[in-house]
Amino acid sequence: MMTDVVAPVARLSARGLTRHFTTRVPGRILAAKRVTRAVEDVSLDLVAGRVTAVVGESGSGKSVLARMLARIVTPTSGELFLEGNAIALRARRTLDYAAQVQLVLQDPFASMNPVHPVRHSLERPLLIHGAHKAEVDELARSVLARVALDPPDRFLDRYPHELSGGQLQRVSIARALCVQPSVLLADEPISMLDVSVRLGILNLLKGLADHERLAILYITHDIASARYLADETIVMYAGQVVERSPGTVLIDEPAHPYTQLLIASVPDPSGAARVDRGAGESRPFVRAEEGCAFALRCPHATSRCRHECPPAFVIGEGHVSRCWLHADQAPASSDLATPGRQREGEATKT
Amino acid sequence: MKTLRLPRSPKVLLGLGIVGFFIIMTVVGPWLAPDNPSSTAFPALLGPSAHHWLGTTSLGQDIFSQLLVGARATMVVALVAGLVATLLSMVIGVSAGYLGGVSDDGLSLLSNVFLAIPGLPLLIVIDSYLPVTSRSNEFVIGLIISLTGWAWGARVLRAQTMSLRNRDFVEAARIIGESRRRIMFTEIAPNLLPVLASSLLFTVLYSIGAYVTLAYIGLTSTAVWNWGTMLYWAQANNAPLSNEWYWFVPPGTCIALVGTGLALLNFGIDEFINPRLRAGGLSSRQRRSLGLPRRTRLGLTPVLRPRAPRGAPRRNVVSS
Amino acid sequence: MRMILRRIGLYALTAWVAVTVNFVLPRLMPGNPVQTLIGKLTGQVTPNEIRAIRLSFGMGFHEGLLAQYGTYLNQLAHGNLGISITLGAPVSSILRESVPWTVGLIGVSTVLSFLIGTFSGAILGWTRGSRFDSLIPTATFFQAIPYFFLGTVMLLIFGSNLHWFPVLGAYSANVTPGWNWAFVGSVIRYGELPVISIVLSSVAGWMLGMRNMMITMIGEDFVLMAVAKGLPRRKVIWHAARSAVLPSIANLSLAIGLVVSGALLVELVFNYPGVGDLLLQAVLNEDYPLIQGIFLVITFTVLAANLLADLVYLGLDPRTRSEAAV
Amino acid sequence: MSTSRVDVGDRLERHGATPARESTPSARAFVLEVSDLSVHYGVDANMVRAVHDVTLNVRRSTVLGVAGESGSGKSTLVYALTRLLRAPGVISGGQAILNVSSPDDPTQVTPVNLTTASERELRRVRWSHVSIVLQSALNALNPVRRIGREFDEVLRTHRRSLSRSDRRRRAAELLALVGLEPDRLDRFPHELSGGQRQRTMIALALALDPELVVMDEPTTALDVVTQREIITELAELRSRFGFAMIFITHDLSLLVELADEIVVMYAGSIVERANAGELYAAPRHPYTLGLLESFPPLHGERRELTGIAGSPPDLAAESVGCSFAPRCPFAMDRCRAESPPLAPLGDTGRSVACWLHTEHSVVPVPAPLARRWTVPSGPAAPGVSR
Repeated sequence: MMTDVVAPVARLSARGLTRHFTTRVPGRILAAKRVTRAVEDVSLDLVAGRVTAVVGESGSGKSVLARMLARIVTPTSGELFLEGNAIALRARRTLDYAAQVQLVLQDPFASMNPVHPVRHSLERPLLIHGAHKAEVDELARSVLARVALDPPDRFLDRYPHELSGGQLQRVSIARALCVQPSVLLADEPISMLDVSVRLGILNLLKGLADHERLAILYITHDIASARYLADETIVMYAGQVVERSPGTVLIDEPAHPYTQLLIASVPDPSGAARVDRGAGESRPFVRAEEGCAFALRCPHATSRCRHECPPAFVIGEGHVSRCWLHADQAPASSDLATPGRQREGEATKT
Repeated sequence: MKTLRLPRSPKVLLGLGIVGFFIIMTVVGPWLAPDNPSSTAFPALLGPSAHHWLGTTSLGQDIFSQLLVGARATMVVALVAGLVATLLSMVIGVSAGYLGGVSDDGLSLLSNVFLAIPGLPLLIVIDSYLPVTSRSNEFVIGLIISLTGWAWGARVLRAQTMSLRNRDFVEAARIIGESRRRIMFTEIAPNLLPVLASSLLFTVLYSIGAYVTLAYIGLTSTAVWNWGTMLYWAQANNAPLSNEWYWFVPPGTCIALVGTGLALLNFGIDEFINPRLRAGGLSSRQRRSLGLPRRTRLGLTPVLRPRAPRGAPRRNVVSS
Repeated sequence: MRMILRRIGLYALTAWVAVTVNFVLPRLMPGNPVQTLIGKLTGQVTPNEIRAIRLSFGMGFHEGLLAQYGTYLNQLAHGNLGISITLGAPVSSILRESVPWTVGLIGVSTVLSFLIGTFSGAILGWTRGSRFDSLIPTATFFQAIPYFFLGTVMLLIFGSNLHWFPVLGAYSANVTPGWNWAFVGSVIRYGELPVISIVLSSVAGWMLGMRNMMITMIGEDFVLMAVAKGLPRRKVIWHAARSAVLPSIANLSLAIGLVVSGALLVELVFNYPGVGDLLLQAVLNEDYPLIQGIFLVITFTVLAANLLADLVYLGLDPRTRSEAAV
Repeated sequence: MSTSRVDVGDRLERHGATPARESTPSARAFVLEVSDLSVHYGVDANMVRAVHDVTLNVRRSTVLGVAGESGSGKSTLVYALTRLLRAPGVISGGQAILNVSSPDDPTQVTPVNLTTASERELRRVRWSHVSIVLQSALNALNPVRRIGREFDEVLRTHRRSLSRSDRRRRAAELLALVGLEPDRLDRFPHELSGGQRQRTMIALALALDPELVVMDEPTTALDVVTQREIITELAELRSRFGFAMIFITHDLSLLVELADEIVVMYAGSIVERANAGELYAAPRHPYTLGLLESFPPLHGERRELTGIAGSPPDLAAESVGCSFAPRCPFAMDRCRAESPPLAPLGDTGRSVACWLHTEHSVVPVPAPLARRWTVPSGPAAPGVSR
C-alpha cells in the first residue's frame, strides 16, 4: 500500500506529545488535585525500516507515550501525523488508524484471553479489518509463519496456558501483524520473557524492520537491548526526553548524567569503567516543580539545575542532551534535532 | 470454551447429586404424590405409616403429598427469583464495571443502597401491600424477591468486571479495533462465567429462604402448597410444641438439603476461581501410602523415603 | 476520613430511600390498601385516631402528592409513626418497648457468632487437610437451614422435651422487670436458646468465609516469611489471621442485614417480645402503620450497625486510611 | 552485635540431637552442604520433577550464584532445602546440612540436617542462621503492620534478653546499614518505594547476624539504577559482616559481577559449576554459552546474536537423555539417549554435565566451549569439596 520513497519519510510523527494525569491527594477530605506529568513535550518520527528505541526506567512515561501513539490514551496536548496527515486527536480512533499502527504489550501471558485459543486472537483482527471468512484460516497460518511459529497447526488451536512466554509473545506480534500495519509499537516486549528467548524476539523485530520495512518503536528499560536494535535512541526520564541520538551514539558516548548513570548501572561482566553515581537513598520519581527533573539525583547538579529547566542542546550530529552541562552548545529548536530528516519529511508533505 | 470446568471433588459431586435430586422432584413430584395435598379425607394427626409415609396434618391431609407437590412452587419461585436477580446483577454490575465514570457511580450507589436495606423487612412491607391474588402467583413473588436479592451479585460482578477491564487482553482487543460490544460479550463475559454461576447459586439459595420465610409468616397464599406454607400450618397448629415432628421436620430438612447442595456446588466454583483453595495435589490415600503426614504444614516440606546419608555419622531422625 | 464521609452519605441516602419507599408503596399498589384500611376502620376507632393514621401516611385531606410527602416527612421528623390499628397505641411507644429486646438479642448473637465463626474459621483454614475438614459439610448444612426452622427444632428438643432451657418469652413470669438480679438472670436464662439458635444458623457463614480467606492468606509470601523467620506457630497463624479477618469485617455490614432478617423470625418462634413477634402480628392484622414503623426502625438500626462495622474496618486496615478506597 | 546469642549446639543437644562435637574440616569450610537433593511437585502421574540430584556447597562468607530461567528449579531448590517449599512440593531424596557455628568459638560447628529436622529444630536455625529475601518485598512484608513491628518481632523471638528500647535501637541501626532513615520504622510497607522496601527486607534479613542469606531474585522487580545501588550495598555488607549468600537470578551477567562461584541450572539439574570469572571467560556447557550470548553487550562491535533456539522444556513430560539436547547446537546421538552426569572437569575444580567434555568423547570439543582462561585472583578457591 506504500510506495517506496527514497528519502526516509516518517510514517508516524509526534510533535510535542504531552499527557498529564490528575490524581487526588490521598487522605484529604476536600478533593485536592495533584498533576502528574507522565509525558511532557515529546516529539519523534517513526520511519519505515527503522527501529526507534525509547529507554527509560519505570515511571519515565515511556508506556504512556506508546499508548498515546497507538491512540489508546488521549494526549493532553500535541500533534500526531500519520503518513504526513494530521490526526484529529479528540475524535475517536478510526479502524483505519488501527490498521496502520499496532501495539504489542509487555506481558504475553496477560495479553491473551485465557478462554480463547490462538486462532481467535488471529482471526478477529483479520475479520475486523475486512478479510473474508473463507480466507482467514489461510491468512492466520501465514502470519504465524511470519513470526516463525512453525508448523502453524501446532499452535492455532492451542490455548494460551499451553504455550511458553516466548511463543505467546510471537503470537502477540502475529496478532498485530494481521492487520498489515506500517507502524509497530512494542512496549517492553521482552522484559517478561526468559533470557534465552529474548534475542529471538529482538531478531524478529529487527527482521520486520529490515525486510518488511515496518517502522518500529521499541520501548525498553534495558539499554543493552536498545543498543542491539536501535537506529535511533531516545532516553526518557520523568516524562521528558533527556537525550537522543542517531544510532547508538548516546550509549557509546553518553552525554547526559542520567544516561551515564543508567549505563553505569547495567550489570557488565566485561567490567568497563564506572561513572559516579548519585549518593544516598534513591529518591522516587518525584518531579521537582521547577528546574531539571533529574536534579535531585544528579551528581553534577548546580543551583541553576534546581531552578531552571534546561533546553535541549545540540552536541553532535542529531545528538541532543537536555542538560546545563552542555550550555556552551547551541540550543536546539525542539529536542527533535534531526534537521535533515525533518526537512525531507516536510518537503514531501507539501 | 473451557471457561468453567468444576473440579471433581467429592463435595461437588455430592452437591450435584443433591441438587439433581430436587430438580427431578420439582418436575415429577406433583405426579408422584399419592394423594391430593389439600384433601382432608384422612384421620387427623396420624404418625408416619405405610399408608402415609409422613403422617397427616391436623386436618387429615397427607404430609408426604404436600411435600412432593410443594417442591414445585418452592423451586419455581427460587429459580425465577434467582434468574431474574442474576440477570439484574449482571446488567447492572457489568455495565457499572465496564463503563466506569458517572454510570458506575450511579449504579454502584444503587446497589449499595439495596445492599444496606435489610432485605426481609423490605420484602415483608412490599408483600403486605400486595393484593391477595398476586400473593398466590409464584412469578410475582419471584420477581419481588429478586428485587431485594440482586445487589450482592451486582457488586461482585462489578468488581470482577473492573479487574478484567484493565487486563492486557482487553486492551489488546481494543488495539486491534474490536468494538465495545464485542469486547464485552466475547472477551470479558466468558471470563465472568464462574462468578456468574456462583452468583446464581447464591441468589437461588437466598430466594428459597426468602420465599419460605414469607410463606411461613403467612404472606403468600396459604392455598398454594410449598414448603413454607407447610411450616406455616404446622406452626399455626402448634405442631412443634405438640411433638408432631413429622409435620414440620420434613419440609425444613428439604429446604436445608437444597441449600446444602447449592452451597457444595459453590465450593467447586470457589476452587475454580481461587486456585489456592484447591487441595494440594495429593489425595489422603497417596499420602498414607508414601508415609507422608496427613497434611502438609507450612514451613515443613515433607520428605519422601529419607535416604541414609552417605559418609559422616550424622543423625538419622525420621522426618515428620 | 473520606471513606467514612462517603459511607455516612451512603447510609443517609439509604435511609431516605427506605423512608420514601414507605411513602410510595401504598400509593403504588392497586386499590390503595391504606385507603381501603381506613374505610374499614371508620366506625371502629375515633375520628381523631383516623386523622393520626392518615397524617402518618402523609394523607392529609385534599393535598397534592408533594404536599402529602411533606406532611409525611414532617410527621416522621417528629417521631410520629402513626397509631397502631390493632393495639391502639402510638407506634413509636410500642417500638420503644420491643426494640431493646431485639437489639439485645441480635447484638449478642451477632457478636458471638462473628467471634466464634472467625476463630474457628481461622483454625480450619490453618489446619486444612486435617480431620477438622469434615466439619465443613456439617457447617454448610447448618448454614442452609432457615433460622426459624432451626429455632423450632431447638425449641422442640431442648425446650419442650429435654427441658434444659426455659422457653417462650424473654423472662420468667415470677420476676418483676427492673434492674434486679433475679430479672437479669432470668433474661439471660431465657435468652440462651434463642441466642444459640441464631449463632448456630449464622456461624457457618463466618467460619467458611474466614477459612477461605485464611487459605488465601497462607498462600501469601508474608506468611511464608513469618515461618522463615522462625516465629512460633501461633505468631505465624496470627500473621495470616490478622489480614484474613479484614474481608470478614468488610462483609460484616452486609451480613448484618441477613442476620437481622433471620433473627426476627427466631423471636417469633420463641415468642420473644422483640420487633419480630410484633411484625408478625402486624402483618397478620394488616396493621400498616406498625409494619412501616418496624421497617423503618429496623432499617435505621441496621444502618447504624453498618457504620460501626465500617469504623472498625477503618481502624484495622492502614491501607484504607491513606488511599481513597470504596 | 550478637551479645545474646545462646549456643545453638547446647540447645540442640538438650533436645535430643547429637551434634558432632569434633567439627570436620568440610563443616568448618562450608556453611551449607547439599547432596543429591531431588524435589517433586505431586507424586502421581502428573508429577513434575522440579529438581533432581542437585549437589552443591556454599563456602563460608562467599556468594554462590544460582542462575537459571523460569522452570529451571532454582527457586524450588532453595525453598526445598530450607523446607519452606509449599504443597504439593515434596523432597524426594537427598539431604541438606547447615553447619551452624557457635558464636563463641567459630571452630565449633554443629551440623543440622535440614531435611530431617523437626519443626522445633528448624525454628531454631531459621533467621538466626539462615534468612531469606524474596523478589517482591511488597508481598513479603505484612501489609497491615508497620515496618518497625517486623524487626521487633524477629528480635523478640530470637533475642529474648533485649528490652523494647534495645530492639527499637537495633532496628534503627539495621535500617541505617542499608541507608534508610529510622523514621521508616513507623511506616507501612505500601508507603515505601520498591527500592526502600527491598532495602528493608535486606536489613531484616541481617537482623540476627545470620551465617547464610538466601536471596531469591531480590532485584528483579527493581529498576537498574536501584539494582546497582542495592548490589553495591550487598557487597559492602557482606565484606563487613561475613555472611555467605545464595543469590538466585535469571540474570547471569549480574551474577558474574557479584558471585564468587556460580551454578547454572537447566530443567531442574545443575549443568555447570565454576568460579564466576572462569564461567564468564570460558563457559563449558552449551547452555551456559548460549545464556551468555543472550545478553547483548554494552560495548564493542554490534553483531548479530542468536540466543538459544526453541523453548524451555516442559517438566511434566518424561524426557530421555540430556534435557538441553533439543535446543543444543552441538547435540549428538548420545545426548538424546543418555543424560550426562555433573562431573568434574579434569582437575580444574569446575564441573559440567555434558557429554562433549567426557574423557572418552570421540568428538572434539567445539571451539566456543574450549576457550582458555587465566585464573583470576578471586576471593574464593574453586569450590569442590570432595
